[in-house]
Amino acid sequence: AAALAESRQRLLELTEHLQTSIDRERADIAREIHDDIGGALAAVRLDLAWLQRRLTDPEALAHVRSALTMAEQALGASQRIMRNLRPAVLDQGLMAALQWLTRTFAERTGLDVTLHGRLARAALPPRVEMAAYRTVQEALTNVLKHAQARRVRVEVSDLEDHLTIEVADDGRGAAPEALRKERSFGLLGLRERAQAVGGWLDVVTAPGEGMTLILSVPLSEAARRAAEEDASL
Amino acid sequence: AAALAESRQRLLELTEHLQTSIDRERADIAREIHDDIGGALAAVRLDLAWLQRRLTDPEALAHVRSALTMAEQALGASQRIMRNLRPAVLDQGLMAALQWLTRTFAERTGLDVTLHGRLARAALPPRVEMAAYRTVQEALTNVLKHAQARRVRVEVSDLEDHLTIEVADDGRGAAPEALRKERSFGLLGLRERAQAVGGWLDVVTAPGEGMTLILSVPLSEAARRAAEEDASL
Amino acid sequence: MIRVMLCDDHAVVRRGIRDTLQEATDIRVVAEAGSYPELREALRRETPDVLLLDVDLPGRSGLEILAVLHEEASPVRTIMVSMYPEDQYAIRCLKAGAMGYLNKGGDPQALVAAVRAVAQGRKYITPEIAELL
Ligand SMILES: Nc1ncnc2c1ncn2[C@@H]1O[C@H](COP(=O)(O)OP(=O)(O)OP(=O)(O)O)[C@@H](O)[C@H]1O
Ligand SMILES: Nc1ncnc2c1ncn2[C@@H]1O[C@H](COP(=O)(O)OP(=O)(O)OP(=O)(O)O)[C@@H](O)[C@H]1O
Ligand SMILES: [K+]
Ligand SMILES: [Mg+2]
Ligand SMILES: [Mg+2]
Ligand SMILES: [Mg+2]
Repeated sequence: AAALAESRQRLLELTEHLQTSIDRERADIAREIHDDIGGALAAVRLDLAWLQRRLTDPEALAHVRSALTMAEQALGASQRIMRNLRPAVLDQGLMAALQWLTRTFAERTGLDVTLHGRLARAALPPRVEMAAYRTVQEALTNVLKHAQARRVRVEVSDLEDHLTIEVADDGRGAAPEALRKERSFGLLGLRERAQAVGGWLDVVTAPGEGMTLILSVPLSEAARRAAEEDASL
Repeated sequence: AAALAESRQRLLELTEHLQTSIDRERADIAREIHDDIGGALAAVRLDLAWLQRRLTDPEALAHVRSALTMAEQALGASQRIMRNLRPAVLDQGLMAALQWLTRTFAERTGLDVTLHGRLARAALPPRVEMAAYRTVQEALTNVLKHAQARRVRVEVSDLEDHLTIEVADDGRGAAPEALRKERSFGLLGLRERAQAVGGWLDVVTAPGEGMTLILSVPLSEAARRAAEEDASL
Repeated sequence: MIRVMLCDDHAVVRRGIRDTLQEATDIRVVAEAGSYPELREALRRETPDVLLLDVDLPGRSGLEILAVLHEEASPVRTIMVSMYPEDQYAIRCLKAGAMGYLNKGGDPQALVAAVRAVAQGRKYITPEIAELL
């Protein structure tokens, strides 16, 4: 059993490592695209715009226009890829990122998604912000895939030294067995992510009762220690 | 203990899932860059080259030249990012990919790297190819980081219904404790990857004796079943 | 006059290549295709001297098409064109019977030089590929 526990512990670390390296790799690729492709494309576009104003020969102008269209298409594609890679909005803080996430999700799906609450602190640790963002993202994906819901309510707070994020839908809910499906990794991944930042995830649901995910992360050292003691009881 | 074993099993599945999704995500991004950025950039470049031949106004030509330089830089960056994301060369089969990997590694590092053996089968399952490719990649990275070796020998075979890949260096080797370092995930990740395709990884090393990694993967259904029975003894 | 056929799924790239080649007085682009079926159709109508063939096409890939043409003993001489740099695909393409390999990130004037060399029955080997060989 000791060997089993150790093996489990090593796997837990590996999972955390993989999750962090996915995030880091995404951020790296996004930065490379931004700096090396985006920057160069912006310059190309400016030169082409200059040429478009200057030239008069219709044939030359046609080539400038076509190059301009393609440069814009490449720029659009790089922005899209970057956006998918790393919520650049996270640079503006968690709240802005969640506003963007819920708004675009609502537009895309037609669901009624509302965001409530506020963050009193100026900034949270980046890993905590990432965990919170990914939790809401997976929760919304699950609502779309499984819930047949009409409304989703996202609530955020950082009072009492804890970050709390609730995502509640009014859909069909799920039985306990459904949450532990063989090939389902969304909730499991979120649990590991929460643990990796010293927090935890609660799932409240029953058939016909909708589903609520609650992510809690202690923010101060004191709160963190208290949480750890609770967990070891 | 049963709960622990189950928890370990779930984590194992999560690890596998994460590793596969990293690979898939990398391949997806590479494809997007290829299709949506690369093609557009190639078109921009052709139009700019046309303008360069056609125009005579020196000021306009200066803008064309500057745009051309930037377009080339963006193209170079996209190719570099694609290459790091996923070796397109894997499309041509494992052996071609390993040739490319060992050759470019030797060029970059000045180490004497040789590739031996051959694959008798036409094609291997894509997941097995990816596991083999990543094993050689991590082994070479480790040689560079830790081994102080001069030579690396990579040997490939798929005889007797098993894919075997050996990577052996003549460097300083390592003590058993070194292989189980706290924050080291390379070998651990390779073990999980090997398990995920029904195979296993052996590490043979001692201080001063170099290091050899051996990946073995049963290829036929029969070989796979026999390996599983051995493992459960 | 060298008769050239283009096969690339990206229409704007195709147009760029055509414009580049059309400027050479000894070259004429006689047909274009965006996929394998379109290429088949074009080859029924025209017998080009040189085919510029994209490696990445939807459906059947450029390499597969190359193999089919080779098997049919088609007289057309093929130059492969790709987004990927030389080190990943060039040797493979040459071994499979292509007369040349061009990286879309390379110098556009190489298109003209390659078409001329291949039309005369010579392989077109860039310095990057020569180094690999
Ligand atoms: N909002 C929801 N409403 C109803 N059922 C849900 C909801 N979210 C999750 N479930 C149920 O819980 C299961 C587990 O969810 P989880 O996110 O772990 O996996 P998944 O969404 O099935 O797959 P994955 O996230 O790995 O792509 C789902 O398959 C579904 O049955
Ligand atoms: N070829 C080698 N020669 C000598 N020592 C090695 C070699 N490969 C690995 N090691 C030792 O084994 C340890 C574990 O290797 P592993 O690949 O798991 O982790 P890492 O390379 O330290 O970190 P990571 O791969 O996570 O970036 C290394 O830290 C090193 O001490
Ligand atoms: K012409
Ligand atoms: Mg899910
Ligand atoms: Mg390592
Ligand atoms: Mg193409």
